Amino acid sequence: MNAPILEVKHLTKHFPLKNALGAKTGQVRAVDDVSFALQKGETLGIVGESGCGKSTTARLLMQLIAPTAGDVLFEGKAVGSSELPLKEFHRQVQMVFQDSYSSLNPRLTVETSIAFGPQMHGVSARDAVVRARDLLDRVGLDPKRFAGRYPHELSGGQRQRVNIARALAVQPRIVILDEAVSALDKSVEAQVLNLLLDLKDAFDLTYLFISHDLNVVRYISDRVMVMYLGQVAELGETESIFATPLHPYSQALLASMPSMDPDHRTEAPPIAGDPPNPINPPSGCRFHTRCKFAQAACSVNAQPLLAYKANQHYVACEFFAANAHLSIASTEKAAAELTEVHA
Amino acid sequence: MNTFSIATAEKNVLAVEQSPGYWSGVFRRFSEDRIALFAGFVVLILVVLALFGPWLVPADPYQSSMLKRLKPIGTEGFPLGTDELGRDMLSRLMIGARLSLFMGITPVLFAFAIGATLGIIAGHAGGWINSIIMRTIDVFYAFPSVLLAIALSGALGAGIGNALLSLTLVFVPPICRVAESVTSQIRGRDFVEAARASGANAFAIIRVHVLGNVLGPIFVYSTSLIAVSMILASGLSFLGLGVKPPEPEWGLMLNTLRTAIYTQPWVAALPGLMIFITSMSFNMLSDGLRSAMDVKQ
Amino acid sequence: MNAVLDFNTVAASAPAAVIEHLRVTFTGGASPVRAVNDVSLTLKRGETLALIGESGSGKSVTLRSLLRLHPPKKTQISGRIEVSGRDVLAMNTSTLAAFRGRVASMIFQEPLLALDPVYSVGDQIIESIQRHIKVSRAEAHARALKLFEQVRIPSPERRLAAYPHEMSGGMRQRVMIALALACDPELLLADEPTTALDATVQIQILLLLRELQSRLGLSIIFVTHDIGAAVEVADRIAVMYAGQIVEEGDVRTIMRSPRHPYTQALLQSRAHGSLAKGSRLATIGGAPPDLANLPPGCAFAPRCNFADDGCKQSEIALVSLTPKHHARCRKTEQESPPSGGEG
Amino acid sequence: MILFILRRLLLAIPIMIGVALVCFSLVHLAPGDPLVSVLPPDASADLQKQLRTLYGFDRSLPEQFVGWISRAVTGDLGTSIASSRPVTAEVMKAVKNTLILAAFATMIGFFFGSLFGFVAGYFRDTFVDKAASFLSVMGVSVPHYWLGMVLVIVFSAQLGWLPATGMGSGGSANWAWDWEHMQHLILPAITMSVIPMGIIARTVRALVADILSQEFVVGLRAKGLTDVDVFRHVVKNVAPTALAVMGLQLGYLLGGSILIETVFAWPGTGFLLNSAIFQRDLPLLQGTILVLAIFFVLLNVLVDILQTTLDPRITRG
Repeated sequence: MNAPILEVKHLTKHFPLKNALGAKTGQVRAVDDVSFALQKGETLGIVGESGCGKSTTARLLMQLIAPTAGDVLFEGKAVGSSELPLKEFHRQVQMVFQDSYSSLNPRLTVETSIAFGPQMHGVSARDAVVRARDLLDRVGLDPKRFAGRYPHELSGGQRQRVNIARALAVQPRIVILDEAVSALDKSVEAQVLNLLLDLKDAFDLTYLFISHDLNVVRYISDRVMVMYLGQVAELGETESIFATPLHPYSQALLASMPSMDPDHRTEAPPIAGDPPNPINPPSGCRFHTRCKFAQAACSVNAQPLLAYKANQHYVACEFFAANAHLSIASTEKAAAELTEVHA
Repeated sequence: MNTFSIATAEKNVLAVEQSPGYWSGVFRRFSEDRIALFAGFVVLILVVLALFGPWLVPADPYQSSMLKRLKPIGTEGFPLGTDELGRDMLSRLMIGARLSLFMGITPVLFAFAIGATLGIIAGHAGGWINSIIMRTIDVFYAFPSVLLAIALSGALGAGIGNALLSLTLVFVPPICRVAESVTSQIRGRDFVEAARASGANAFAIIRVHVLGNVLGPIFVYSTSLIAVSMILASGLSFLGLGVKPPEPEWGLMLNTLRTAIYTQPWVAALPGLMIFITSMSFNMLSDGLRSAMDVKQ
Repeated sequence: MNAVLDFNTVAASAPAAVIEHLRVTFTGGASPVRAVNDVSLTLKRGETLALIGESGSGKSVTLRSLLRLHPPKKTQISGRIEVSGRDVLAMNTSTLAAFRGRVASMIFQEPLLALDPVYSVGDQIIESIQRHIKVSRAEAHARALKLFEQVRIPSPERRLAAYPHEMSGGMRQRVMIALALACDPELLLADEPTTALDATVQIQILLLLRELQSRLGLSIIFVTHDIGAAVEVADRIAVMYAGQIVEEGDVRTIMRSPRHPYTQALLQSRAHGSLAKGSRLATIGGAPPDLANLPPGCAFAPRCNFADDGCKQSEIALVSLTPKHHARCRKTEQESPPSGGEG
Repeated sequence: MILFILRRLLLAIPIMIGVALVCFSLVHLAPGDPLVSVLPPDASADLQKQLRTLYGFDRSLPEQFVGWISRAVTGDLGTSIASSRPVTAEVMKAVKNTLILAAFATMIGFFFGSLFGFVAGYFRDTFVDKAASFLSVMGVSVPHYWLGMVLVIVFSAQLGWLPATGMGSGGSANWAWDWEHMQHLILPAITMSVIPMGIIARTVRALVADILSQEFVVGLRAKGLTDVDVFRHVVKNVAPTALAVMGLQLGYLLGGSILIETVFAWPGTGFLLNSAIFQRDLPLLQGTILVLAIFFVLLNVLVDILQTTLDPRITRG
């Protein structure tokens, strides 16, 4: 296997909580020991519900907030080291935010916003404008009509196209898309998703695609990472995850998708209650409080990601650790059992 | 060093439709606000009086006469009467605009420069820099403004310079607080994060992304302080802590005419009316600016 | 408990809701915005109708008109609205106030915004009960407690004393439902009640609504942009575009044989499981029309692949394809209607 | 909640120390010798030295500050140079008189301010709103010392209905709850109430307009509440902030009464301050300002605590 373009090792972010007198009373474990790698040219989807740490992960990757622990390596070089200064890293990795309006400066025209990044990397003002207009064209906005406009004169979909152009303006190799299509109407979402696929081919990009929408993640991703309360629950190739979800949480999440078939509606909610608060999360496996299969050990042990099926599919679950002595074939049986019991 | 100068970059790479910018929208909304326009007109007249007063006055504002003391409004030759030393009220009120406006506006200008700088730095930097600046500001904020102005002037002694100094110190804390709060709001917006993520340094971010969004609100807030400053500055002179006689300044005139409220009450009240009109105009102007800039987008 | 109001004696046989030629125009801005243009609907008793459409399609405006919640000074409403045989547009202020929350009540999208932040949730429910039913505070409290149990809020007694911001999103939406059911309404209006919720919570709320509907015999109008949510709860679906209902029929018909090009495009533009990897999503070009400046003919014509000049000339009438299936499209009458939809 | 109060008080301590430092510096900002006003022009070097030691001016500044502040904590603010009486007693008596005036003014201002604010907020963008808003702009724009003069001209000089100056007849400096003293209170209290009236009106208008545009008001109407019920909700939402603004205004009036007290010759802190300044009575000036500023800081703390208690979003959030 090739060396990954981006590697994340034990990334952790804890926000301390203080009481009125400033004494520490606990911490929000927003991201807790998350490791994964991004292969060149792939799209890795991150799914999870609010509070699972997917957006914090994105901001940590972009170095917008400082991690409590852990490393980010770009092509094997530690980000922020003398080998790879932050500024150079930011030329390689860019991000598109969810709120298309808040992520554009309301006082700048569209082309000025897009041209800002390249100029910070030494491109002349004139060349940056040329590049901005070229990019507007590439994202489907006629530069003649749109270059001189202000954000409030654009629709949500158009603004998100501008944000994509802005991210591409420094010619990055990785783009992190943090809920980039979530705020859009379905018909516009489809347009932007198609655009993202085209741009990926055209510019040879690698995507980290963060979303709560399983359908969209399934559509666009090569691999999927499921997060729960700041930790990775499961990671694997998209089809493998959607066909054989191993982690009880992944199973519940998939089963929570509306059926789309009027004759086979969902009978009972796959899981009760709301996701717990990431403040002082449950001990052991964080999902054990809501898990149907939880055993005594689950509240004590937190399992790391375990490889399942030739290193392509990983799951963090006591069930699979307990049956670790089983051959791979019987583990598969176990997964099927889990799935059956659940269905 | 990169220079960020799209404005000067050649626009003609391609003929582009240029949208009217934010400020032209502000100008249009402001020009549709009749109350604000009227207030602006009044302020304009006062500014003209302040600048060209000496050439406009009908009589010498310093010329006193024991015989013509405290004439009523409508006296021939003295349309607004005379003061306790027999000087022409109309001329003194007109030329009074010069010192009164100067004393009212200058402290706010100084305070805007100092307060906005400190506030933007504190708001953008956050952390311990923010703490040091804002906690110091808090101490000055812990004095009611009138008390602080009078205490400082009282300690420093009467005089224009001391009054300006103490008024500036009074207005720095509120402007700094507003600047800090709008800046930290802007700092939290995604476009500032995006700018950081594009590799820009703090200086470029402040210049391109922060200033354009915060200077407007801070400026509008500061203009609303001009009204307060007018009242306070004249108040200092009224107490004898600001401008010294015989200079014509409305607050001081009000003070010296106070003894005449039983003999020529309406003449005595005139300087105060001028302060009132000025302060009211600045308030309405500031309100109009604020609503012209407050766009729901 | 259920003190009989004169409302309950009126026309028990009348449909739950009838809307005829509803037009809603907002006149607050620079030019009038025609948010709803000639909408007619009938909701049978005990039926759940989903009103689906993208933002700006007029679905929420239609829903809010049923309670006349739009600011009266800035809104022109014409047409006819009847709820259980009562003419809503003819009501005076006090009749309207007695009608709201009693005969028809509403669930909002964002309970955090729709509940008063400075009153405990219990107080807000008790207030609603005592407003409409002559009971003591203790009786109202007991009823609120029962409602909380009914919507399955754990430790209900403690939760009654909580303030909205102290609860999780799912719990708040349950509170909202309890509040809406406080006075045994006949008609429940749900305005995107699950849009702001996480996937695993959304399905719980949808199933709760479905269960309450059948247990209490409620009539529900459910507004959503999520077809999946509509399929889970609705008997019938009405699709809205630019302030008009473009297609209406029972869930199976709409899902299996949609006839209006917009409905077809909407269904096809969704990213979904059966989509082949790497295939592109079908998209609708262009953007929805400006409601302040509507085109004369079919509002969808500028974006429609099947439109001809005839579509752009005059308003299109609703065509009955079967007694229970209607589409507002000239092309459905013709020999070969646009085919499609996902099987 | 107790933690919160404790924290709020702790936070106030460094501010109070800062305030004390500023008050102390005032004396040393002053040009010239602080003794100049008490010394006879022909004072012998010996007498000068004696007085210098007496007032502590011969020690180093930090020493003087520590000495001054440690005495201040025990309630000893030194001796007035002009009157040779203890500063604390003079200030406290004046504070009481100012407090009476400021409290009345705040109440009047709060009543009319809330009234105008609610009316304007409820009838937003109508003529009523414009009229109420105009009144409140007038409130914050009027030079109150001039308004005081005008009121004296009209009600004392012209109509003769009310006394022009003083707190009671014959220059009484002791307040009593009788008609005589109340008559003296009316004009200064009304004059003083104009600014809080304007500020409270503007705050309340903005709050009411904001609340009425929120979704929960639609929610309240959707459950069948009448306008009266909705009004009750609006009031409960507005109250914490409105009361906080009122509390702060009381503080501003306490410290900012000097101009009005000068116009009406009201024997309060402002009057005291005025004479301290013009007699260059620095210990009195220092002491008065310190007491007023500390009052203001404590009032801020109190207001914060009150607001927190009233608003469940802060208390329990």
